[in-house]
Amino acid sequence: MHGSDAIGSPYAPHTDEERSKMLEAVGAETTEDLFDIPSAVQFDGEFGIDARSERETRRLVRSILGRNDTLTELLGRGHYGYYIPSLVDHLADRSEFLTSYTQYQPEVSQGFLQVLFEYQSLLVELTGLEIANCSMYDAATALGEAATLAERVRGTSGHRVLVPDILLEGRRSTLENYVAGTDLVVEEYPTAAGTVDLDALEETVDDDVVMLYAENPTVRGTIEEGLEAIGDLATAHEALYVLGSDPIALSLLQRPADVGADVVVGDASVLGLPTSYGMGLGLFATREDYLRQVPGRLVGASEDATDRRAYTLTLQTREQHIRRERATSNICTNQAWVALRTAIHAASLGPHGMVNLAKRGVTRAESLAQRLDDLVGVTAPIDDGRHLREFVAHVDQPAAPIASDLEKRGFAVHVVGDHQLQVCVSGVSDAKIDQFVAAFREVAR
Amino acid sequence: MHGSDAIGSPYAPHTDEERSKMLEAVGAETTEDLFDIPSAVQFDGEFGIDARSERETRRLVRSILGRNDTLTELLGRGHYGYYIPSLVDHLADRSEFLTSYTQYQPEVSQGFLQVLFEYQSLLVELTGLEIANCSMYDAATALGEAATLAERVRGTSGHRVLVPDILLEGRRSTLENYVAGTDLVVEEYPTAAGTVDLDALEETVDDDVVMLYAENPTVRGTIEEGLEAIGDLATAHEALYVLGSDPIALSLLQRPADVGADVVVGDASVLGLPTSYGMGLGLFATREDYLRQVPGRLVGASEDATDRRAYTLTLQTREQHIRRERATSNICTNQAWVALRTAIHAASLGPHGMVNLAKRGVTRAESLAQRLDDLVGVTAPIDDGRHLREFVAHVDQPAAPIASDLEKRGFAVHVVGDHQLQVCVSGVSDAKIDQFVAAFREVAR
Amino acid sequence: QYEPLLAEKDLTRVEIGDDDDSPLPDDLTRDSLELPELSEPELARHYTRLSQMIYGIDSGPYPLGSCTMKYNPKFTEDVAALPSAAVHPDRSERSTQGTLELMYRLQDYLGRIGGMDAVTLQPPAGAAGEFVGIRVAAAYHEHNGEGHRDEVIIPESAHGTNFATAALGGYDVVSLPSDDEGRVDLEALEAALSENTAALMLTNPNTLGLFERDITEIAEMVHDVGGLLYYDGANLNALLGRARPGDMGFDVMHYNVHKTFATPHGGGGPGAGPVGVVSELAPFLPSPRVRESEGGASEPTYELFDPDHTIGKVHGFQGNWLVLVKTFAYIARLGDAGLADASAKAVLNANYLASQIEYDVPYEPFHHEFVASAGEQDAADVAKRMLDFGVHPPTTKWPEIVPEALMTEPTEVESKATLDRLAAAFNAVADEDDDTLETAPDRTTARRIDQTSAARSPRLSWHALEDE
Amino acid sequence: QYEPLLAEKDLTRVEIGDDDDSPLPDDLTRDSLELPELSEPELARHYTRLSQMIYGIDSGPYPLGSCTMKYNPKFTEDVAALPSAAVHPDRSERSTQGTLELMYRLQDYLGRIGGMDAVTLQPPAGAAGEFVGIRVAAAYHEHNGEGHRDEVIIPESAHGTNFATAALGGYDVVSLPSDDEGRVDLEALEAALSENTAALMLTNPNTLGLFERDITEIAEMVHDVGGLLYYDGANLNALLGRARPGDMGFDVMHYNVHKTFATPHGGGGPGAGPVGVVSELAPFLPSPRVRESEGGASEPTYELFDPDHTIGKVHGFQGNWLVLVKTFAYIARLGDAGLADASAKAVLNANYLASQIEYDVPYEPFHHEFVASAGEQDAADVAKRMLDFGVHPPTTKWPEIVPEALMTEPTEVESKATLDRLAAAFNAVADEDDDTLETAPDRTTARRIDQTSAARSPRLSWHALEDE
Repeated sequence: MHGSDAIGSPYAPHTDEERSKMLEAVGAETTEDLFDIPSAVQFDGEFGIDARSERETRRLVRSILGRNDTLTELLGRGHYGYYIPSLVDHLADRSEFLTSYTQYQPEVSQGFLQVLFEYQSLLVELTGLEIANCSMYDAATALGEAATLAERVRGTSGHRVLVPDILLEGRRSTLENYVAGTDLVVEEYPTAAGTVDLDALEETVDDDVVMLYAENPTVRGTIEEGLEAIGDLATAHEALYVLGSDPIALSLLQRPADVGADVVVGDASVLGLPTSYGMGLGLFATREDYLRQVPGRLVGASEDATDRRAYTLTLQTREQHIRRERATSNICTNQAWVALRTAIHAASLGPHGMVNLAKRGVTRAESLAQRLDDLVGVTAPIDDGRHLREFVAHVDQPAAPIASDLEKRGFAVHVVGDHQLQVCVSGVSDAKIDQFVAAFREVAR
Repeated sequence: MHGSDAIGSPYAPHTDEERSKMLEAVGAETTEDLFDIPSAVQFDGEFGIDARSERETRRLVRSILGRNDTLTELLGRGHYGYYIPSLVDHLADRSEFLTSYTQYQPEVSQGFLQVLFEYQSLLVELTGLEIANCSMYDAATALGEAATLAERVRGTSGHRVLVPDILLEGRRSTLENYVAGTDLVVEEYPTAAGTVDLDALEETVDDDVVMLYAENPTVRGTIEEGLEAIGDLATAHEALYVLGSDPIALSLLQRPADVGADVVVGDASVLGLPTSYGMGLGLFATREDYLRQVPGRLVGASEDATDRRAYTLTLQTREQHIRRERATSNICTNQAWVALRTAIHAASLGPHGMVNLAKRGVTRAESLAQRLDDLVGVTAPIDDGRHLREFVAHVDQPAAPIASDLEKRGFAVHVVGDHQLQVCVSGVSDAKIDQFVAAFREVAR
Repeated sequence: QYEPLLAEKDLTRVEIGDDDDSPLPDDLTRDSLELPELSEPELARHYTRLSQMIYGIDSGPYPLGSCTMKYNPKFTEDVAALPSAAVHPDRSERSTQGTLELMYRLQDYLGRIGGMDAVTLQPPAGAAGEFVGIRVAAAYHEHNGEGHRDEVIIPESAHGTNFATAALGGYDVVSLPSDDEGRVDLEALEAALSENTAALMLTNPNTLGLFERDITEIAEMVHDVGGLLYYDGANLNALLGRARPGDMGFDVMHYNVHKTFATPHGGGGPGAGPVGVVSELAPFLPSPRVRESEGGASEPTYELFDPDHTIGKVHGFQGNWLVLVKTFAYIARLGDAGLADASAKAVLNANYLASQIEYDVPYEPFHHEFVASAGEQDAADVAKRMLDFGVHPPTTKWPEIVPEALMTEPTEVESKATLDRLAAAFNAVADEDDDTLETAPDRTTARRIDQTSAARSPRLSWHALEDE
Repeated sequence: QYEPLLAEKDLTRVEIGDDDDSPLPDDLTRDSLELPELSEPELARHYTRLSQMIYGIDSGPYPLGSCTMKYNPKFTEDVAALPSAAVHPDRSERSTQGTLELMYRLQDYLGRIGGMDAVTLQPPAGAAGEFVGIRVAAAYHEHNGEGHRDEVIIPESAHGTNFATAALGGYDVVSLPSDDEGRVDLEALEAALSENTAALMLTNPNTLGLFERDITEIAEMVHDVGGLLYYDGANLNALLGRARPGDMGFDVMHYNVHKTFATPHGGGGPGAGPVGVVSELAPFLPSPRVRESEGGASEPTYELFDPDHTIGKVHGFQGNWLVLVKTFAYIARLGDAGLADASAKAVLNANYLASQIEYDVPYEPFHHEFVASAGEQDAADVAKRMLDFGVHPPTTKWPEIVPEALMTEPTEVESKATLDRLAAAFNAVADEDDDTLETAPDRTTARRIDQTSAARSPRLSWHALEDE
């Protein structure tokens, strides 16, 4: 008997009769007899978790999550809410994609392997680098892995990992944890007006630097203008030049390979995922030189016994299940299904759609900045240069109460300083932008 | 170029280059040259329908439908809102099911044919009749088809089709349309206290009756106690005995074959569909005797060239695409996908689940009736006998304003008389029932 | 791979009676119920495997002539699944303004597209739409004291539903032969028309894909004898934005939304068959329809109403509502430009495909579909063999005016590459011998299925199989 | 059937520069972007076909040892897809009470299930959970002035992630041999333990499915030298409701939600690897965690806080939130009784399956999984051949303690009928000769794939294929 009346797991199919037959086959009287647990460590308490019907469970989760306010999020800073075509959900939710395991048996996993191969190809095109893995957890962990790669390829000759002073705290802290087991030290270099302060950077870079990290756009939405100069500095000191970006930015902005980047990291799920409380997809691409040192899974093309093209996980000797403590990373389960979503989203945009989405990210952000700048008590953007998606605004009034007032009117923005708010346009409709400007006018003066 | 910027259908893949090549191949300069439409009837106006992006279209529909109030529906009378397991949506939405055509090429349609075969088997088990077709549009049209079947199998010897006086107007009117092209006449027989008035029925039945229709449960939720007697009357006068019911009722109530029914009609989508503004699934089952006269599609078992079991549409010579004006019905497109949903829902309930759902329909309806009866100014149920799912209550105050007041409190009920309301429990949670009783207490006194 | 029937996996009998917890006396209940009882994982696998044994529109080209199997945009499923779409039909108009507004707007869209004055959304399928058309015609004639009209004229090449519907409506069918060019023979029409003519049912372009060039004259002839002209909307995908039935003189038409407006066919249904009419016929449409309420609310409100001389209902409630939501979404997405482009590319695709295949196409100029002839080959066998090439075959053996007909409609959603692949399949089969064709398919999961024995000794349920 | 790469269907180059409508000067932009440009119908077909070339849990049994591939309840997708679940992590606590409450409740659930005092949900996968455990251990020792501890002890049969994680954390790995019965060798443990021991990482039941009967003694030994005991949660599905790591003396553990709590594995991820600790270690957990706010609101409110000596973050935000929603829903659905029943049936299924196969199972009594030996056959070939029987094979060649290991975990979701089918596949392969095995599979769409040449000359993108 199944369904909501059953006592036990609703997903275990055994009838009483079947259970009896199975017990008989194994020579046990009860399932309890099959457990070999010393009585001292047996648990005879209760968790105190009630079982619920499917309907009640759905109602419970809906009711809990219903406590989240419905807000228009003008939020970015590393996590974005672009519109996702319906196609993405419908295809990614096909259970063959959703419920399969890592492709250790490629003969029955060709479909997913091909998706991951295509995802890798997308990143190769976007970055201009020859190798992309088929996912890390998120931008922060990809950055951490880049540092351990830097340590491996540079050996023991240096210790310093340089990151911008405006780096997101989550990325900085994750990076610190990743290098905690090494001799590396994370240090900040200064930025000015939201982008790299080249002179200051030049002063601090020396041969002890094994990795130099920059982002484009920066966390403040500014487009970095000195990418090539930064790369030259890294090269001059044989430091690994690691660039942080994402697929939409990469569709329009300078190609990392063209400015000398050795590694590109970032969050690829700006395509494919809605805002998911920070859940992401770690992008990781690098030069062919580091092929045997890359962390994470790689899918390669091969042939099957009939000489037809086939795909397979490859270079697995880098990985933990084979190389154990000498693996290039401890990553096992990654974000493959998110990579699928990103690949489908990118494919449905196509190159024109991706470039246009990025262009609109520039024009819409700059247009909103202009409109806010026109308001009494607001200066926007406060950083020089060009912006993608988001920008920081100065407000004459204290920022936190303004953000709070905006929230009451249905809009969420970032507070990034006592008098600084950050605002992001991605995924926000023009009509909502109009309403936001009207609300801002009311609260900012 | 595709996507939201494209002018034209977003679902037509042609690039300009491809279009040119194709035009060249057919020897035309433009696609317009391919149209052979006399200028007199060419349309050179505009529909005035704006194209929208997918996102805007979704927003538009959401905004329009957002004007529907969110109400707890204690509504039934032929259309019900049972909880549908998540499994049903996930499986039925698989695009192979959703997007395939009628199974005219069975070799590449085995999966759907098997589903329909299993659906037919479900109905055979529920009704006890040997044949069930794989769907009509809804209960009303199935009733209409039953009348034309009656005409065919009885020949020209009779004209009267007898239906209960409490028959739903939509069913009655649809039936009238179905028999409009025949010599049949639809007449009412009286009911008393919500069920068939056997004496009155006996008085009106004669040899001119070709079909006698009864429902179990009736539209007022009452369980018919005289099914066998009605059947005997029909048999005595060689009239086709047609019974209206549904899969949940049939799981518990008397089996139609056991009371002499010749045909069972009804709405099978009480399993599988949420309330869908009346969208349904016409159930149609009958005796083997009428095999060659059945309307609608039938799936049969057969073998393929390797002697393995295979399924196919069968007895198609009854159908319009072959028999044309001598077909047993004009139905072509039916409700196959809804039948799939019903089959999955029934399978996930299993026989225990189905029987229990029906039992709960009895106990919960009777319990709610009792609780309402306890209120000042309310008598419930007003019909004698037992009830399934729903019942009629008498209210001392005028019914319409009470219903209106309930609606303001978030509950929808039927007004079925100046002082009569009908209330249905299916799909309504216990917690909501409690709230409903509380609201009713306030408005009824 | 063979997937057992549910009943072959499990059958569990539940006994029902006074002795258990039944809330009813046992003379009101059945004795038992025997059905499969399986867990959710087992069911998920069953239906997943079955789905994998089905060719759908996402599997490849589906060029069934007159069926317009086009891609079903995924997003339309999302809007139909909105909780706000799930309403009971007996709710008050006040609490269902969203549903009423969507229906009102869809009525309006369809009226514009077809050039019709009034539209009902109630018919749950195309054939039901035809039935409404025939019933409206009957009511109209009756209302005018012309109840004697008892004939409906239908071209031989018309869809089978036309004949069956006219018969269901109680009419005698007068069958009309085609002329040499595959169109309505005006002389034969003249001969068929009389004071007993209730209506002429016409598909335009017809099932050969040909536009009835004499449509204005045909309309005049029908109207001159007091008949009505019915437009079968099955082939409307050829004409969007280029010609409208209303402008051609048609009085009543149905729309096949799963064809023209891309709602999924669901392996057989549900569809929807809205009917449009000229203003003279509007009073006869089914009840209820939707209109804007009078009175000056800031936002328009909507209400149901019964047309003055309504024929009543042809569906218990309001038809296939969820399908109508998808229809609205499709039209709102494409707009004027998208709809016109769909037709243009549907016609281009048919012409291109025809130019690439070796089979003869005797009638032209066709539009969205063409009918090739398999010549010496058996068209049904050709279809079976095409399955082996991984594509879905065309409709076969109909219309009969073309010997061994291969009625082919690629629709606008196929790319040139897909059409080339489809043409290659046609041409590969064209070169094969009868032996190969007769035993085809041999690369599909199920091989050629014996349909004759299925009909000779029908086994229509798992109960029927038990006896074997 | 072969499905071409997207790039083989189309590649379109978009030029970017001052001359077009670019809003940026061209020294800030790339020159061009070349990617496939295909229509929605073409993409729907591409990914639908690819999906059909994948064996998923809805295709059949998936008995990968240590992977706990159980059925993923469909409804958990629905709750994760609720619009109210889609929130930005930088929103105010006030506006995200729903998210915080769900996280708080899930922390609580997991704590009860594991017998742990505090839980973090941040680690985005099991290996990340291990990393948190190692980092917490390091921080704890450092805090206690014992930063010199530089060794982590790991049994030879442990999961590869244990070794890799310890190394990533900067530890030297001390590998521990098994005793004759397949469990921790206490003498060897004694020898390995020292004042340099930071932690012992243990899986229980271990990868042979055996419960470490001496767990209490092991815990004492580790604690006696000042080390911590880490529980690898990969095999927790064996013990739900019967034993808890916290009660066994473990100080820190991770949960694999895609194993124990049925969240879908997604072809490789995302998972989530929450970490539970005893109260002593709670101050070192990653920031932020969720707690109930103080103050007497009628409804409890929740807030984020940083543990006093937090190690900081191991994920840019809060981990794989949507996976956590599914985890919560699964646990709330099953409750105490369901969870305990899942373990009971998982163990029953493993024992039953082992009893039905011809391969030898050297170590017992096992619980949710067993490791059979392919004997003279090559275990990897056995796996390939099993594919031909339509089932997924077990994990192979690991743990190495069993020659030619077939590490098999059927989970609780398989019915007896499915286990019988799986056993039949094992037994059919057991009888086959090496020639058959070496060339298998031959009934799958792709035949045996050459993995050596893939690694020798890696081609990792369609760009790499272009040069061929």
